[in-house]
Amino acid sequence: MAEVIQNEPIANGIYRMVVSGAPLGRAGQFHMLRMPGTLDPLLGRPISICEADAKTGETTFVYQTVGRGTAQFARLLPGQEIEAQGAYGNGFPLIAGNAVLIGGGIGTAPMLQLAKELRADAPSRRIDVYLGFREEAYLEEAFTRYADSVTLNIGGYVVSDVNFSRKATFYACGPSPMLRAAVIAAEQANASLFVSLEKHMACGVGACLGCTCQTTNGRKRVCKDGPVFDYREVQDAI
Amino acid sequence: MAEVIQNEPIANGIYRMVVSGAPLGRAGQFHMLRMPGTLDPLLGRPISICEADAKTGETTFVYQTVGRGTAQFARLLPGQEIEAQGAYGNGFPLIAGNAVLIGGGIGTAPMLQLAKELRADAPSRRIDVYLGFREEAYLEEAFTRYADSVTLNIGGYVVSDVNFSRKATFYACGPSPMLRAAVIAAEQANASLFVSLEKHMACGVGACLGCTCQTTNGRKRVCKDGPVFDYREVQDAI
Amino acid sequence: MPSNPLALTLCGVALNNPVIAASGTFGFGHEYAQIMDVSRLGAICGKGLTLSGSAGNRGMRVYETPSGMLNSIGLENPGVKHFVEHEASYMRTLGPAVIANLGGHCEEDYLEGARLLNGADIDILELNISCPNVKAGGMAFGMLPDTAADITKKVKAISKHPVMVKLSPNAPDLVAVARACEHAGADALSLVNTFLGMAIDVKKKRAVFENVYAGLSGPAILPIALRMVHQVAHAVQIPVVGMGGITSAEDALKFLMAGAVAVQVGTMTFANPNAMLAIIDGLADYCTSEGLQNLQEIVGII
Amino acid sequence: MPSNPLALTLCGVALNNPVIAASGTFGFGHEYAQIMDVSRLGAICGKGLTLSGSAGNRGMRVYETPSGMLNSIGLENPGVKHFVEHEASYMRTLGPAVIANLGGHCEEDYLEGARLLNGADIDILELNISCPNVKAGGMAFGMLPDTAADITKKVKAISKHPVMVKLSPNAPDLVAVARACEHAGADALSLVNTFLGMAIDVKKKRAVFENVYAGLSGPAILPIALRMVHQVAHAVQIPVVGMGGITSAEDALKFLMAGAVAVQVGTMTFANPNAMLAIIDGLADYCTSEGLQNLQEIVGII
Ligand SMILES: Cc1cc2nc3c(=O)[nH]c(=O)nc-3n(C[C@H](O)[C@H](O)[C@H](O)COP(=O)(O)OP(=O)(O)OC[C@H]3O[C@@H](n4cnc5c(N)ncnc54)[C@H](O)[C@@H]3O)c2cc1C
Ligand SMILES: Cc1cc2nc3c(=O)[nH]c(=O)nc-3n(C[C@H](O)[C@H](O)[C@H](O)COP(=O)(O)OP(=O)(O)OC[C@H]3O[C@@H](n4cnc5c(N)ncnc54)[C@H](O)[C@@H]3O)c2cc1C
Ligand SMILES: Cc1cc2nc3c(=O)[nH]c(=O)nc-3n(C[C@H](O)[C@H](O)[C@H](O)COP(=O)(O)O)c2cc1C
Ligand SMILES: Cc1cc2nc3c(=O)[nH]c(=O)nc-3n(C[C@H](O)[C@H](O)[C@H](O)COP(=O)(O)O)c2cc1C
Ligand code: FES
Ligand code: FES
Repeated sequence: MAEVIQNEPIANGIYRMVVSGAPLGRAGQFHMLRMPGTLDPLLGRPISICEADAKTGETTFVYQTVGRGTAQFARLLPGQEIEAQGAYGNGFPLIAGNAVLIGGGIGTAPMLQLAKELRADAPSRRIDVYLGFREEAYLEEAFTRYADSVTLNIGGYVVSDVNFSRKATFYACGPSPMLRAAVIAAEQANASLFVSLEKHMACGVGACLGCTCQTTNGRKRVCKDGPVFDYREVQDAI
Repeated sequence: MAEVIQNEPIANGIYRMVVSGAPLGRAGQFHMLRMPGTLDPLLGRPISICEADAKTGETTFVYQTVGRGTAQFARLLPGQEIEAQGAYGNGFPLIAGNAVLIGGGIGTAPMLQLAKELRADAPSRRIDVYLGFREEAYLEEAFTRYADSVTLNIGGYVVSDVNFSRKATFYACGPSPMLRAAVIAAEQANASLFVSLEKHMACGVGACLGCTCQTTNGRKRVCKDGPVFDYREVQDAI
Repeated sequence: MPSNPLALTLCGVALNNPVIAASGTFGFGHEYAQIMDVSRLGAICGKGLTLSGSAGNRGMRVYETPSGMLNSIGLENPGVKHFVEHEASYMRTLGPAVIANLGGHCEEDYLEGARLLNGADIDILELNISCPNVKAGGMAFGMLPDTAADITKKVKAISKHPVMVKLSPNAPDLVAVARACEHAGADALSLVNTFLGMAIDVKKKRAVFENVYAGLSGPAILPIALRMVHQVAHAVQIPVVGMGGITSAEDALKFLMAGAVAVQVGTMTFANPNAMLAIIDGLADYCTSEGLQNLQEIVGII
Repeated sequence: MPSNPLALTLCGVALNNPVIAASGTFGFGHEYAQIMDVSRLGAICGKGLTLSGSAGNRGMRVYETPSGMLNSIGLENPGVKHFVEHEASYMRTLGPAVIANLGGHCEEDYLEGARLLNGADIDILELNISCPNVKAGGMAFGMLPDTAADITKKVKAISKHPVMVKLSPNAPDLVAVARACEHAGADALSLVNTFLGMAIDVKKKRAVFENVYAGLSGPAILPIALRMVHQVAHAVQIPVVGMGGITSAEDALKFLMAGAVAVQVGTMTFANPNAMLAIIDGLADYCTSEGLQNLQEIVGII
């Protein structure tokens, strides 16, 4: 059981929740978050680690209220409990060299911890961040702590801001159309791109086979074998 | 939708919750309280009005955490919402003359608002309060505002403290064994006694027939025709 | 003036909207009339009646389960005669269409009940052959196609009101029962009544209900009820009224898309007396946002 | 040393306690072994196998409902051969008794699967004739007493392992199917598999699942599952393993009191991976507080 330390809106329908007591994870991993004491909602909601602070033991989530589960999270006040099971999933690989991070909407959340880890991993590497939002930006400030550049795109196509011919590893998380655009661009430029996928999940640990997808290496589970994949492996699944 | 103003333990497993925005009711009436945004628990929990303050518009409930619903209430913090449907039920009649109030355990709660209304109704009448608790007393202080005497009984039989031959109207709320003892005593003394009954409820308004009982005047619904009855009417149902 | 996009005709009866208070969850309207605007409902279905009335079952009658509830009311009711003399005319004053729900312990009960109801100003007779909480009769009539068809035909022969047969989700072959009732002349079908369930009091080491089994309703059953409504609506030509766990306009839309022309709402009214009004508002908003002339356009699109 | 009050024998196999991970909700044990102490379980039932394996169903596969979930996995599995060669021996290393769950699309699948499983070190074969999510076969075998008995008899004739037949709550006459399986030689029965349900995506105006219908599990179904276990346990002499929505030791006790000798837990493990361990602890506490020598004393007391 984790305890809510802070839980506040940072944009329209977007909340930032800091909890303590959740097992620490790393960039690209997620927790299954659940309201305690009720069987409805029943299943945990997969929410990415936006920041994990080993010193304080605190984990930060940034989430969008889209349905019943996330609406309940938004009602929580500091001091209340939330179940956080995890950290699940493989996480982003930290590839040597420069990095380009592309976040679309709420897909921005996992990119922050990734920027942080990439920076800690190699203080000298170049980190360029591209963030796309439909109407209102959030978290962009936080990226300036780790990134060499942060480019915002509001209302347009963030992928078109990115030069995929650069020598760098590309990381992307966001809605499917954005990922598909990134995949096409990466393919044309023969770039190395890692994408974080989303699927409806029940268990989050690889046991229920609710989230499997067809890959070039056979069927894989987004929750356990992913959510981060080399785009070449999952091109048909995006 | 009501808002929680205050919600704190006042004894072991006993909470006092003040809400604003609940329709005001009177002594002996109850609200169906429910957590918003979930379908489990599904049904409202009947909780008596312990105090209703027309000036502030606030209603106070005192409740015991016995199961899932009340456990959830105990987690609420000030500022959060709770659904309060009511006020339902008939409430206690304010009979002219002296009054003796008998509360057992959590059955003490509705007696407070009754003492308050009886006092407001006739500042000069005598109000004697008898409260029984298994281990730990609560609310007894609050009664001193309205009552001429407050007699506590911890671990024993509160009904045996009461002299039913006195000229007064008797009001009782508490567990069935206590009510049965009160009924026997009242019968022997030919006293006038009103009891508040408890039944598992679904609707709370008289529509589902989940809480009916056999009375001397045919079948009645505890939620709608009660929960307060002249004991002569419901002797077989206690 | 634009016409009402929620309007429909059910068994020849005009309803202002497809939201109906389910039998046994709304009394005869008195109680909720005191706390909400019942005139806005499409119809009200009264508590299940038996010929001579009943005090219902003994012991525990309602018990909460995860997102649902079990009930063992056992058709407590004042009898058909009392209904005809006192309740029907009261229900008429409320505004919504009036549906009488008729149960019975044996064929004669049903037939005599239907005969007496001819003297009442009601719009539809809902023939309840699916109550799981009465020992004799009740659900027994709704389990098999033959018995269901037989009682439907006989009631149809007597009743001057349109007859909507209420089906049991516990029937071994629900679709066959539905078809049999259609062939026997039913004007409409409603489903589902409650699912046979059980609760055990672990502390007391005994069944919670005196009848051991009781009827499960509420949001928990929605996915199964929706499947059954879909199956039945695709198997018969007569109108189907769907129910089972509906809590919101979205839930109601699911049943309509699955083939129901109207819905009933039961258990959710207990949790929130205004649920049906919110559903009606939500359906009206849906028509506006989808540009529907009439909500019936989406009936059965899945 | 006091004996273990939770111990029992099921089909001649000693279990440390009556809590079994349900098929399809625990993989073959790998995943949960990384996050909990799986050795404490009574038994683990592996994912449903088909002869040649399957990629499962397309489209949406899991969908939450009030206190429940629908799944349309469609028996995605690596095939019996892979299981025999790789998974069975791994499962043996975990500690709990090992149960293989065998599905099939036709009789030959089942029989060849059972034959291959003779080469695996498993304790019990759970014959899954109740999967609602495969188009051919699956649940079809479990709907009628005759077909259920027939496949049971044939698998029994081939299998060297005890056979526990897993029943479908969608069978028109569940008790008859149970009796038929008993007469056909089943060593035990397990129930319930999932209930056929449906979900509709109102925004997209289409069924959520490609197969339209899917299987409902979780706490929502507990009251119905409990009633079915009670009915079946009172109709047969062979052991019954109960399941459907169990979340707590109290829920498990309900199934035991209703007549199940052991329970399986599925969906709740998704919500809380440690739920089964908490249930085992709770059952042990119960034995202590009730002064039971063995938990089996309360089996079927209701
Ligand atoms: C690996 C992973 C990481 C994620 N990280 C984040 C994050 O950091 N911040 C954030 O806001 N959202 C994130 N999401 C999406 C988030 O899980 C859903 O928005 C959320 O589950 C919706 O729950 P709900 O109850 O509000 O919506 P409802 O629609 O009521 O949910 C119903 C069911 O559908 C599932 N569901 C609905 N939408 C999605 C979705 N987009 N993806 C997966 N399951 C869904 C829910 O989990 C639930 O089981 C992530 C999803 C995945 C798979
Ligand atoms: C008219 C009336 C007034 C009441 N006033 C108070 C009060 O002021 N303070 C207080 O603490 N309690 C009061 N109760 C009892 C209170 O309603 C129950 O303790 C509460 O419903 C338990 O809910 P739960 O979810 O915690 O328990 P659970 O056992 O999980 O509840 C399961 C179901 O059983 C019902 N239930 C359980 N116990 C009771 C009970 N004793 N009476 C009625 N239904 C029950 C619940 O409402 C729910 O539907 C009153 C009961 C009635 C009928
Ligand atoms: C307390 C209660 C009483 C009921 N009484 C009746 C009844 O008298 N006649 C009847 O046909 N159905 C009766 N029902 C069934 C409902 O009308 C409805 O079919 C069922 O509850 C499913 O709908 P829901 O999930 O919206 O409640 C009753 C249901 C409940 C919960
Ligand atoms: C995701 C999922 C997959 C399942 N797969 C199988 C399976 O392969 N074989 C089987 O016999 N039952 C399968 N089941 C059914 C469960 O074993 C169990 O019978 C059912 O879920 C009821 O128990 P529960 O409510 O505790 O989950 C599956 C259930 C779920 C939720
Ligand atoms: S969510 Fe269960 S396998 Fe991925
Ligand atoms: S609780 Fe419904 S009639 Fe009293």
